[in-house]
Amino acid sequence: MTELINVTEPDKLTDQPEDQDKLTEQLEEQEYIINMGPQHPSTHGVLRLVLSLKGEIVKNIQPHCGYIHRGIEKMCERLTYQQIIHLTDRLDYLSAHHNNEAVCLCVEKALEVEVPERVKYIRTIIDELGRLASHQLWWCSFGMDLGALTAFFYGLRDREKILDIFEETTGSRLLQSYNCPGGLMNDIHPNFQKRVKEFITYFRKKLPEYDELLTGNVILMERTKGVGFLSLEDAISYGVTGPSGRASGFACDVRKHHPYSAYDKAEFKEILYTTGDTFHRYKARIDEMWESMKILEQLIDNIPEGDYSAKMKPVLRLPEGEYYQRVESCRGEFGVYIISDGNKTPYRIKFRSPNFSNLSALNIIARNFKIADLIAIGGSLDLVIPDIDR
Amino acid sequence: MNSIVKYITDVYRAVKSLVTGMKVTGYYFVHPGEIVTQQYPENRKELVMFERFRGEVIMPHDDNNQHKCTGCGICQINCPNGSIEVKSIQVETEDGKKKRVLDQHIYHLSMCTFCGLCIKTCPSNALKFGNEFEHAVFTKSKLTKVLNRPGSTLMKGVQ
Amino acid sequence: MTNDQLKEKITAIEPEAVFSENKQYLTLSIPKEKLFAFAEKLKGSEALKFDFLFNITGVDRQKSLEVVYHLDSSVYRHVLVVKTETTDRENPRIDSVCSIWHTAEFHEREVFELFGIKFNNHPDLRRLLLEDDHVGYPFRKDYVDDNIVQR
Amino acid sequence: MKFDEFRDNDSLELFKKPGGNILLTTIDDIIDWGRSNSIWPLTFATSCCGIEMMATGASRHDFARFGIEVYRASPRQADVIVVAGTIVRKMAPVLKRLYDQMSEPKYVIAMGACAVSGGPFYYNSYSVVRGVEEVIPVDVYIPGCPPRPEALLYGVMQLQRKIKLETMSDPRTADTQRPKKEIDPETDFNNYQFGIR
Repeated sequence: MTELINVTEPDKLTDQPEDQDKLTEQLEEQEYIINMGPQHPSTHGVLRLVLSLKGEIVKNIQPHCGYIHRGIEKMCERLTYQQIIHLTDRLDYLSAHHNNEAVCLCVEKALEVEVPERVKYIRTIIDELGRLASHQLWWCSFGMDLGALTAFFYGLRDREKILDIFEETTGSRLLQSYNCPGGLMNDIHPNFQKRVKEFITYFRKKLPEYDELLTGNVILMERTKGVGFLSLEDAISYGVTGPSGRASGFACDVRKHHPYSAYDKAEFKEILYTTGDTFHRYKARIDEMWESMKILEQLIDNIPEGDYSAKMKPVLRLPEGEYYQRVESCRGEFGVYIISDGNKTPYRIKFRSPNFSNLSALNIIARNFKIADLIAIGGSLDLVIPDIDR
Repeated sequence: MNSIVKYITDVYRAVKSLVTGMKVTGYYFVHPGEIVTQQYPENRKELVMFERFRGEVIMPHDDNNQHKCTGCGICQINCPNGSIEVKSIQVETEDGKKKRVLDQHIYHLSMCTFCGLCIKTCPSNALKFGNEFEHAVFTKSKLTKVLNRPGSTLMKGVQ
Repeated sequence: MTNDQLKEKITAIEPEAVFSENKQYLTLSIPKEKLFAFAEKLKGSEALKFDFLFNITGVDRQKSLEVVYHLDSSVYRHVLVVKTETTDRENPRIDSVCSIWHTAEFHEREVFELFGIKFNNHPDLRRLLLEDDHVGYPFRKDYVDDNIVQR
Repeated sequence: MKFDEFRDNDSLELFKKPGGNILLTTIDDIIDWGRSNSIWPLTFATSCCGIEMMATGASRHDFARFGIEVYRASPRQADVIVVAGTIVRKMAPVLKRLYDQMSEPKYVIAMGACAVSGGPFYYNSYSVVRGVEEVIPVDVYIPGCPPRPEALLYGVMQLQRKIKLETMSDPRTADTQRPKKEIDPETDFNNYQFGIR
């Protein structure tokens, strides 16, 4: 979709070469507006970007969201806390378990319920498995955005192994709905620990393949190194969290700084880079996969015995007040803010979605880079659109 | 001179990174044992879902065509998206008392999100997840089901 | 830093802040006229350094419209909740904090769209989520829409 | 798969057209065979079901075995639009336009609860379209939230069966996509399919 180009006083321009030059000059000075999306393969969903271009250079990006705005927060005001869980799955479907966990932790905090240790461990393990699955999917689609189709098949091949673990224990591949306030829906499957350990040994062999296939590739290097810088000040000011923010040096890992569940019992490194370009956003996620495997290895053998759920009343009424819970989802900091008026439904619930803030920084990251680089930058931010729109 | 050297190193680097990548794909090319593709319609008999797999909600019946659902409607209240409608009727028992029993347990598969709240909260364990996943149909109304079989009655001893 | 120490420091820079009870985070409310100056102090002060705004929530309190800011410090890791409210439901106006924390730009656009609170000095106050011809503010408690099927 | 192993065969019977002469039916068979084995989908995914659609196209399940591997980014080159995910009121005009831009014959698969009926967003949501059939006619409904890749493959096989019933003498248009006899669950309770298994 183009904006009408109106050249000042077009009647006076003739076919003379100098006039033609003037016309070209005037045209070059104007910005060319194009629409990207809402149905575009590289926006990873239904995001619409209105770009102002000068030649090939992106001058301004205006994201238009809302193509999947479902009003989940408003719907939640009519649902009980147990029922909310199934809607939070559908916000950021790649970190479904993290979103569930945030709501459950918030409700448990409000009711001052102490969940059994076993629940904490299992939640953390499933969190990390989910993070691995999400980063694998991101790796596939990032490769595909840059034209490496092989990555798509290799990444999803390994992801299926995690989904099998999920399916065996929780009963669903993608949207598990495994958490409930007070604990878990059911206990882990007897095969769970064996399968996770098998997966770690398998994936430790496969992850170096990712590097061989894509990380060292000259095309990827050329397209990502030195492209799309985000400085530390901007990262903090725009609230860019998750691996995208940590690539700029913003130490924002909630697992480390405000630990929840069993993260305080595991040793892991917060991945920090300082450059903040597309390549380091890529690298931060690859490194996070290694760290996730480390956490899994530490916890998987130490799951304590006990109940899989605390005793909860069938109808939960949160005491009047305000509660906030932050968790680290796959794309950054996810937060749940519940305002309760003492009823069985929340008065107001707000989900702080990481992608929403990450998207707001897209304009300053991609500005003054070429339009082809925008694909790489957008891919490296790893946006999930339903999480933005909610 | 410098540019020529740079050009040649660039070409070398590009070819090298390409070969590294091809090595991985080449390995899988000559190892057909690592094929992961499953032949879906042909392997239907061997394809067993995990026991916890959530394909649909079913109401198990025993050999005497009896189920455990009392028609209390707790699943209907707990369902977050209204995919369950419980229709119960008043009947007169042998000793002359009036009692509510289940008439139709209507389940909208088209709206179900398989959250499991109905099954978890059911006081008499009347519902269960089924492993069937082949549900694709041509008309939407086929996705609305009545879970209790025709003529079925309440199992003895279930309150 | 504990919440009490934080409370002392904040009272020092803004005596008008009214603290409210919250077990988790230090919560305070501030008149909307003072919000912008107070926010600037929160970010600028070396001892507080609230440089990471992680959440803005609009709340419809029925009598008034409230905006809640969740602030974090990337240096000290302390958290503060700032609230401000306006009783004008017809034409609510609150100062924008966009120039202090850039992330507020999107969050304020969302609050504007869903609650109808206008933010003064916002660089680009447009609709973000709903279609252009949407009437009403859906997150207000008195919002009615014929398309909703109630359950 | 054998005919009897499929579900919803009685709806399929409704689509059957009266036969023509031998030559025409043979040509019909050839065309339908070609069409049904090369349905190219449009890259259209709005939410969760899109991820399962990607998984279907990947190594484990491999869409390509059905001749539908080529995801087209442009609607003009696509034959089937798999509506994978929620459609909200802002997206509905875009979806309609995409559908209109596709060339005949075009098919629609509604994948997942949101596309079939609005699913979890049927009640209380102010912006969700309750089922994609309010916008465009749908050929095959695949329930599930999200349906597993095998379920999508099964849905595609159902679509292939439907394509194989087409004839040249009575070409497919948007009006003929719906079955002649609609079952209304509100009025006709006896037509509920009894879940006997």
